[in-house]
Amino acid sequence: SSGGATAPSASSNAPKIKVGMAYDVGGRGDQSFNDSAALGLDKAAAEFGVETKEAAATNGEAESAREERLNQLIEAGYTNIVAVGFAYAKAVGKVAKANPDVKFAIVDDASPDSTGANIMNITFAENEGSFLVGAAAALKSKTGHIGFVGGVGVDLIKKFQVGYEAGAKAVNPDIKIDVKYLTQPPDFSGFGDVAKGKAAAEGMYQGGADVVYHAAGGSGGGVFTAAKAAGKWAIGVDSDQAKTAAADVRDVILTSMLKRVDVGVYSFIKSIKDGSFKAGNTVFDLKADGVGYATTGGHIDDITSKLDAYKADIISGKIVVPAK
Amino acid sequence: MTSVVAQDPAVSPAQALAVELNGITKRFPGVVANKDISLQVRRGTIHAIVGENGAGKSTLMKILYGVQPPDEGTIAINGEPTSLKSPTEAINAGIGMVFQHFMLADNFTVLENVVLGAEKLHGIGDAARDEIRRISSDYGLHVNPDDLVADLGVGDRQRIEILKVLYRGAKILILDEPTAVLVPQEVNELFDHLRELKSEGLTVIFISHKLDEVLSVADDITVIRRGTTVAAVNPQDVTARQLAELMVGSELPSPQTEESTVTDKVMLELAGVELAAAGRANVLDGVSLTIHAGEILGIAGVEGNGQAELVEVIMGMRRPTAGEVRLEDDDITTWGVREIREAGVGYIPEDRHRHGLLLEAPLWENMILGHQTQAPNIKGPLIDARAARADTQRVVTEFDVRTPSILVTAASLSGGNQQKLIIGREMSHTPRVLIAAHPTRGVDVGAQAAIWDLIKHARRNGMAVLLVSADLEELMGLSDTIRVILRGRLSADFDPDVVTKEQLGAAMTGADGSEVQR
Amino acid sequence: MKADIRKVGLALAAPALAILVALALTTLILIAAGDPVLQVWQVLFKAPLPRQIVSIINEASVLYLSAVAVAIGFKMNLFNIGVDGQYRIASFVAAVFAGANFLPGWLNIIVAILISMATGAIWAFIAGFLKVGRGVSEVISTIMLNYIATYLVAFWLKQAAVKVEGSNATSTAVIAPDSRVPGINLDWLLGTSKEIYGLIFLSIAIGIIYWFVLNKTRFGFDLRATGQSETAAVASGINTKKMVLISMVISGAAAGLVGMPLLFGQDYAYGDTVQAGLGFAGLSVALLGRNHPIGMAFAAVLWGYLDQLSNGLQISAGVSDRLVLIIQGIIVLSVVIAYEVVRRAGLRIEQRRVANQLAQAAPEAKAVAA
Amino acid sequence: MSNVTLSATVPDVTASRRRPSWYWPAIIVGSLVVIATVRVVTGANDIDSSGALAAAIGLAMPLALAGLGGLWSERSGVVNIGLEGMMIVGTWGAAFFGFYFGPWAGILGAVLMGAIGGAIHALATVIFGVDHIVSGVAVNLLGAGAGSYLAVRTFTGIPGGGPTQSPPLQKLPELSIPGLGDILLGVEKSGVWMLADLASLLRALTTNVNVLVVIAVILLVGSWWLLWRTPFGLRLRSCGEAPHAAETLGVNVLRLKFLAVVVSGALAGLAGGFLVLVASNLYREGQTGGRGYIGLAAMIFGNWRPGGLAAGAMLFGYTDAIQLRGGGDVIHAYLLPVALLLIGWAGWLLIRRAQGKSIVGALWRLGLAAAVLVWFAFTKEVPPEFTNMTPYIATLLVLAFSAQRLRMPAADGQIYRKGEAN
Ligand SMILES: Nc1ncnc2c1ncn2[C@@H]1O[C@H](COP(=O)(O)OP(=O)(O)OP(=O)(O)O)[C@@H](O)[C@H]1O
Ligand SMILES: Nc1ncnc2c1ncn2[C@@H]1O[C@H](COP(=O)(O)OP(=O)(O)OP(=O)(O)O)[C@@H](O)[C@H]1O
Ligand SMILES: [Mg+2]
Ligand SMILES: [Mg+2]
Repeated sequence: SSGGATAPSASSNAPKIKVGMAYDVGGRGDQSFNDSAALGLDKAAAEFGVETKEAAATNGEAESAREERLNQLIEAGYTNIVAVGFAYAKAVGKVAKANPDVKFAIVDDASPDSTGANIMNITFAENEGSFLVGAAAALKSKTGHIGFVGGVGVDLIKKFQVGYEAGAKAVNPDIKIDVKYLTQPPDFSGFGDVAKGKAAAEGMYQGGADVVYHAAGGSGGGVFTAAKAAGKWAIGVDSDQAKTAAADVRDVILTSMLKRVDVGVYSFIKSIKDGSFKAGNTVFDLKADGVGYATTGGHIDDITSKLDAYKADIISGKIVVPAK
Repeated sequence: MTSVVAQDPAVSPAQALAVELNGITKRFPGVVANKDISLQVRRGTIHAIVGENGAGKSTLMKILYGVQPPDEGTIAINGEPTSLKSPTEAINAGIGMVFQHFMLADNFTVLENVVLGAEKLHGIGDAARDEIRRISSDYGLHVNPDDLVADLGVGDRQRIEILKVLYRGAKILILDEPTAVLVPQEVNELFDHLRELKSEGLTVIFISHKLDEVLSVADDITVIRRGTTVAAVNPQDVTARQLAELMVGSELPSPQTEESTVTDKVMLELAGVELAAAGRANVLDGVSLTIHAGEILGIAGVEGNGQAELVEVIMGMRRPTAGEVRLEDDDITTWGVREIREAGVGYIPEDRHRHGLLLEAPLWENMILGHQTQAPNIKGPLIDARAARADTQRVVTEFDVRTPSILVTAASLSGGNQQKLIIGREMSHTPRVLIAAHPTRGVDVGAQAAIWDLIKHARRNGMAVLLVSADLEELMGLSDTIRVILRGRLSADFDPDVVTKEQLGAAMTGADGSEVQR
Repeated sequence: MKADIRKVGLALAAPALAILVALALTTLILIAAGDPVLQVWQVLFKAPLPRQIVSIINEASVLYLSAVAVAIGFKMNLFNIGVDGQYRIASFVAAVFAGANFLPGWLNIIVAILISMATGAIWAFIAGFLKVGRGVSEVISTIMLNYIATYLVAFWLKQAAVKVEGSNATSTAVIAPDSRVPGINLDWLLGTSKEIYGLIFLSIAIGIIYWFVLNKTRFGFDLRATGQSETAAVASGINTKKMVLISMVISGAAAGLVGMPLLFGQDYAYGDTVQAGLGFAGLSVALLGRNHPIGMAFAAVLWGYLDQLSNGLQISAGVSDRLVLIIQGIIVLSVVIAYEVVRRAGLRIEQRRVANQLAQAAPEAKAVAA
Repeated sequence: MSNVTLSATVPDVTASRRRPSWYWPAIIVGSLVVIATVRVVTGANDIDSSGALAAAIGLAMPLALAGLGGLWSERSGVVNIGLEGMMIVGTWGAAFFGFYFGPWAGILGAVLMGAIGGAIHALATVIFGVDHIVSGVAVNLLGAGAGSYLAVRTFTGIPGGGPTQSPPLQKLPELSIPGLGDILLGVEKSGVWMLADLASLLRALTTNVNVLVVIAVILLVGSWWLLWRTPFGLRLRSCGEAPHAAETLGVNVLRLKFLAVVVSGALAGLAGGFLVLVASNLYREGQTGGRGYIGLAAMIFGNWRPGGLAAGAMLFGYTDAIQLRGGGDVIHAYLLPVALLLIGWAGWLLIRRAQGKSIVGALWRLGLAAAVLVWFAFTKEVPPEFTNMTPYIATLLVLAFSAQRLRMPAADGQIYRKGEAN
C-alpha cells in the first residue's frame, strides 16, 4: 500500500462525491488488479470524503449483467462510475450513452466501444513496466535463463510478456526465456489456479531458470511458493507484492512490476473533484509513473541505476518497447 | 368343479408346525395379491404350494421371508408368533429362501455370493471356502467356491442358491418355482436333494405349478387361487386334473386342434441358421424349419435352449452367423426389425413389459409401437393420432381389453389385458407370419382361452404362426406340427395328435424315452 | 378428462412446491450466514424494471435454445453435458464466417446460422460416435470435448483475432451492420429503449419445431419410445444406435443455435468476454421444465428473472449475488425430487383408479372367474 | 447413467478377466524402458525428471481422491457426477476451518463439507430415487453456488482475503527420507539410461512428500482393503452389483448406499481440501477447474478399481504436469513412441489377420503412425493450446480404445427401491 492512507479527510460541507466502483472478477481482496483499483478509491475517499459503492463481476457472466451493474450503481445515486477491466468496454459505452450526466472511467480499454464524451479511458503501458522487470531479471540471472508465467492467454497478458522479453534481451540478447500460459479464454481459471501456477514455475526453475515473472493474478501465489522451494527469484505484478503476498514468500520476490491502477482511479476521482474531468484515453506509462517497478526488500538496490537508465531511455523515446 | 374344497389337512397333533400363517392379506396398488391366506406347514415335510401365475404364491413367500410386510395377518414359526420385518429376521428365525428369479451377483464369485450377509459365520476367507466345499460335497452340489457366477449355467446357479440357504443353517427352506429352468435330470437331482434335506429334519416349502412334479415330491399341498387359499390336500387323495381344477376354479379349457388349414404355400423358411456365442457352443445350430400359410408350428423346449434367440433371429433383432431366413420370396436374413415388421411379420414378445409395451405411455401410443410406419398410425412422416386412437378403440372393443379408457397408461392394465392389447395390435396389421412367444404366460384362464381363439382364428385366415411355449398342453392343443429345441438344435417333426407329453419331454431333455417323468 | 386436469395439477404442484422449498431453505441459509433476509427478498421480489424485463426475455430466449438442445438428448436418456462446448465452438465458427462478410445482409446471417448448426452437430457427433462405436459414456466424452473445444477455440481465435486499437479484448472481426439482426424495440409498451433480440423468433420457432417433431412425427415417437424403454424400442424396429447418433447430431445442431441471438443481436463478434456456461444453465432449465416445450419456457424465464434481479443483491442488499446460484441449485434439486415423487404417486393413483373402475364396471367378469 | 445402447458396451466377459501376475509389473517396467529410451534419444530430460514426477503426483492426488470418491459411490451403485460440486464445498471447508483452526482442522473441514454434499446426493438418489445424473447436475450447481456464496460471506474483509479468495493458510508438514534426496539427485543428473530414470522416480516418492499425499495413498490402499477384503466391503459392493439379492440376504442396502455416497462426498471434499491445503495454500474461486469430472473419468478409466483409478489419475496428472512445465518438447518427444506403438499394434493386427480379422484396422493405424511420424519429424514443439488439450484428448483416446473392456458394477446407476425383489 504505497498510498498515504493516513491523510486527513476533507471535512468540508460540500456535497460528497459519490463513486460507484464495478470490479472485475475477484473484486476487492484479490491481492492483485482489483485491489490496486480499490487502493486508489480508498486514497481518494480518505482525501476527498468520497461516498462509495462497490460491486464485483462473476466469471463468464452475461453482457447484460455488466450493464445492469453499472445501471444499478447509477440508480443508487452514484454518478461517477469506475469500471475495472476491459470486459466492461461495451457495457460502459452503452450505459454512458444513455446517461450523459454520469461520468465514467474504464480501466484497460480505449477501444471505440468505450469512447464517449463522458468516459475517461485509463490504460497502461504494461509493456514498459515489464521491460524494466525483464531487464532486472536478466541482470540478476546467473544462468542466463528466466521465465514468464501468464495466467490466461489474452492479448493484455501478451503485452506483459512482450515487454518482459524485450527488457531481458536488451540486457542479454542470448537469454533463454520460458513462457507458459496456464489456461486459454474463455477459461479464465488461469488467473486463480494456484496449483497450476506452482507447477508451471517449478518446471521452469527445475529446467534452469532462476527468475520467473508472473502476470497470472492469483495463480502468482503458486509461482512464489515454487520460487521459495527452489530458492530462486520471482517477480510480482500489478502491486508491490513483496508487501501483499503471503508472509513466508515475500523474501523471494525480487521486485514487482507496478501497474498503478490506483493512480488511474485516484486521478479520475480527483479530476471530478477539481472539475477537470477530461474524456478520452489517458495512457499511464513510465513517463506518467503509471507503471514502474518496486524496490521493497532491497534486492535490486545494486541495479537500480541501470534500470533507471533504461527508464530514462524509454521516457525519452530512445527505446521503443514493443507492445505485441 | 371338483368336490375337494378347503378342508383342513390331516395334521397329526403330534407333529409340530414349522410354519403357520393366518389371515395374511397383502394389497398392491390395483391388486389384492393375498387375501386372508392361511397356511400350515408340518416340520420335516415337503410342502407344496400350487396356483396359477399371479395367484399370489411368491408374494406369500416374500412375506414369510420378511421381504415385504403383510397388511394383515399373523405368522408363527415353530409355534412362536413372530413378526418378520426384514430378511435378516427371517434368516435368524431359521428361514431360507431361493427366489423364483435368481438372486445372484454375476460379477461376484460363488464364495462371495454365498458368504454375503453371513460373514459372521465363517468370515469371508478360507474358513468360508472350506465350509462351502464341505456343504457342497455333503449334499453333492458340485459347487466350486472360486468360480465366477457369470460363467455358470442355470443348474449351477440353482445349486448355489440352495447352498446359500444351507450355509446359513436354515431349517425351513422356501423354493419358489425351482424347477422352471431345470432340465428333467436336474429336476430329479433336485428332488433327491430335497428328500435328503427332509430326512435330516428340515422343512421345505416348494412352489410350482407343474402338478406332476408336485405330486411326486410333496407331502402336503396347499392350493392358492386369486390370492386366497382354496384347499389344503394330501397328494395321495388327488389327481393332477383335480388339482388343476382347484387351481383355476373351473373346468380346464383345453385347446383343441381343429381340422387342418395348412396349405402348401411356404411363408417362413429357415435354412441352416446358426448363431455363434463368444467362447461357447453355438446358441443356434443348423436350425432349419418351414412354416406354411395356415400352419401353426409349435416349438417346445426347456427354457434357455435357444428359443429366445430363434425368435430374435427371425425378428431381425440378431443377425445369424450363418444360414438364411426367408419370408415367402424374400431373403430377410439381413433385414432390420422394422423392415421385417413392415413386410408382415407380427410379434408377440415373451416379456411384454420389456419388449412389448411402453408402460408409462397411454394405450393408443402403445398401439403405434412396432407399427410406426404403417397405416393407420401415420400420415407421411407424421403420426396420425386421431386414426391411431380410433384404431385403439376398435382393438379394445374387438379384443375385449378391459380398460376404462384408451388414454390410461399401459402400466395400469392387468397382465392379461396388456397381453390382449398386444395381440390385438399385432393382428390389426394382418401379418402373414406371426411369431408368438409364450402368448399366454402370466395370463388368467379367461384371457388364455380368448388368446387361443385369436391365434386359431388367425390361422384360419391363412396366417403362418410360430408358437414358442413352455406349456405343452398349449402346444399340443394349438400346433399343426411340433418341434423340440434342445441346445440350439431342432428335433424332427412331431404330430401333436399322436405325440404324448412323455415323448415330448424326452425329446426336450435329450433322453428320448429313457428318462420319462411321471 | 378429469384425470388429465389432475395430472396437470400434479405437474404444476411439483415446481411450485420446489420453489417454496427453495425459498424456505435459502431463508435458513441467510439467517445462518447472518445476511439480511428481508432485504434479500425485497431485491429479488421487486417488480422488474422495464429494462430488466427486456434482459429477462433476452436471457430466457437464449437459455431456451440451450434447454431444447439438452432436452432432445434427455428425451432419449442421453445426457448431452456437451452443449456448452458445442455452442461455443459453433458460435466461434459462425462468428468467423459472418465476420468475414462474404455474403450480404440476411444471406450472411442465414448461412452463418446454418454453419453454426453444422459445427455443433459435428462436435456432438463425436460423442455420439464414441458411444455407439466404442461404448464410451456420453457423459464423460462430452465433458472432455467441452475442454477440448475450449482450447481449440482459443487456438483458432488467436489466428482469427482482429486487433482493435486501444482494446485489450481478443475478438473476431465484427459483423457488418447490414448482417445484424435488428432488435425489437418495445418502448411504446415498456418504456425502455433496450431492445429484445430479434432472434427471439428463432427460439420460439425452435420450441414449436421441438414440440411438433417430438409429438407429431414418427421420428419423435421413435425418440420418445427409445427413451422410455430401449428394449421395447428395439423390438418395435427402432435402430437405437442410429437414434443415438441422430439425436446427438440434432442436439448438437440445436446447441449451435444457442450463441446466435448473442452473436447477431448483441456482440456481433466472438471474443474472450463472451458469455460462458450457457450449456450448463440449459441443463438446469431443461430439468426444471421437464423437457416440456412450455415448461422449459417458463423455466427459462424464471432463470432469467433470478439472474437479472440478483444483479442488484450486491448493491441494494450488500449480499453476494452468488446467492442466486444456491437458490437455483435448490430449486433444481427439489424440483427433480418432487417430480419423481409425483410421477410415482401418479402412476400408483392411476393403477388404483383403473382397477376400481374395472371392478365397478364388470362385476359379472369376476363372477365368471370365481 | 443412461441405459441407451448399453448393449453396445456389454463387455467381452471372457476376454479380459484374469491377468497373469506379471502383467502389471511388466507394464510398469516396459513403460519405464520406453520413457528412458525416449529421454535419451530425444534429450527431453523433463520427461521423467523428479520434479516432473513430483508435480505429476501433486496434480494427480486431487483427481485420485475425487476418483476414489466416485469409486465408493459407484461401487454401491450410485453414479456420482456431483463430485465437482462436493469438491467445491470441500475447498471452502478446508480454507475456512484451516484459517481459523489450522491445517489439520482444514482437512476435517473439507471432509465434513464434502460429506454434506454427498448426503444431499444420497438423499435425492437413494431415498427419493431421482435419476443419478440429474441429481449430480443439481448438486454441482448447488456446490458451486454454496462454495462461492460462503467464500464471499466469510473471507471478505479478512486481511489477505477477498470475495473470491481466502487469506493464505498454514502449510501441512512435508516428509522426506533424510539424506536420500541428494544422493538420488546426483544419480538423476548423471542421465544414465534407466538408472537416472529410476533415481528420479525414487526421489519423487521419497523427498518432500506432503502428509496429505501420504494420507491420500493410505486412503487408496485402505479403500481397496476395506472394499475387497472385508465383509463390510463385500456388502457395499453387493449393493452395486445385485442390490435385490443383497437385500434378501439381510444387507441393509439403503443404509449402505447412503453411507457410501456420503463417504464419496467426504473423499471428494478432501480432494478439494488437497487443492487448498497442499497445492495452493489458499482458497480461490474456480480452483477445482473441473477436476471432479476428471476424477470420475479416471475412475472409469481405472475400471472401477482403486489401482486402476490411481493409474488413471497419474496419467492425467502426468500429462498435465508435463504441459504446465512448458513441455512442448516433451509432448513432442512422445510422438515417437506413440507412432511406434501404432506400428506395433498394426503389425499385431496383421498377424491376427490369419485368424480372420479385417485388414482395415491395421491399415488405418499404419496411416496414423505415418502422420504422427511426419509431425514428429517436421516440428520441434507442440503448440501450447494443444499441450493444454493433451490430458483431455489422452483421456478420450484411452476410453475410446478401452471402454469395451471395462466392467462397471452391474447395477450402477439403477434406481433401487426396497422390497421389489422377486
Ligand atoms: N411389488 C408389486 N407391486 C404391485 N403388484 C405386485 C407386486 N408384486 C406382485 N404383484 C402382483 O401381485 C399378484 C401376485 O403376484 P405373485 O408374484 O405373488 O404371483 P405368483 O403366484 O408367484 O405368480 P407366478 O406363478 O407368475 O410367479 C400379481 O398380480 C402381481 O402382479
Ligand atoms: N412389480 C410390479 N410393480 C408395480 N406394479 C405391478 C407389478 N407387477 C404387477 N403390477 C401391477 O399389478 C397389477 C396386476 O398385474 P398382473 O399382471 O399381475 O395382473 P393379473 O392379476 O395377473 O391380471 P390378469 O388376470 O389379467 O393376468 C397391474 O396393475 C400391474 O401393473
Ligand atoms: Mg398375471
Ligand atoms: Mg411367483
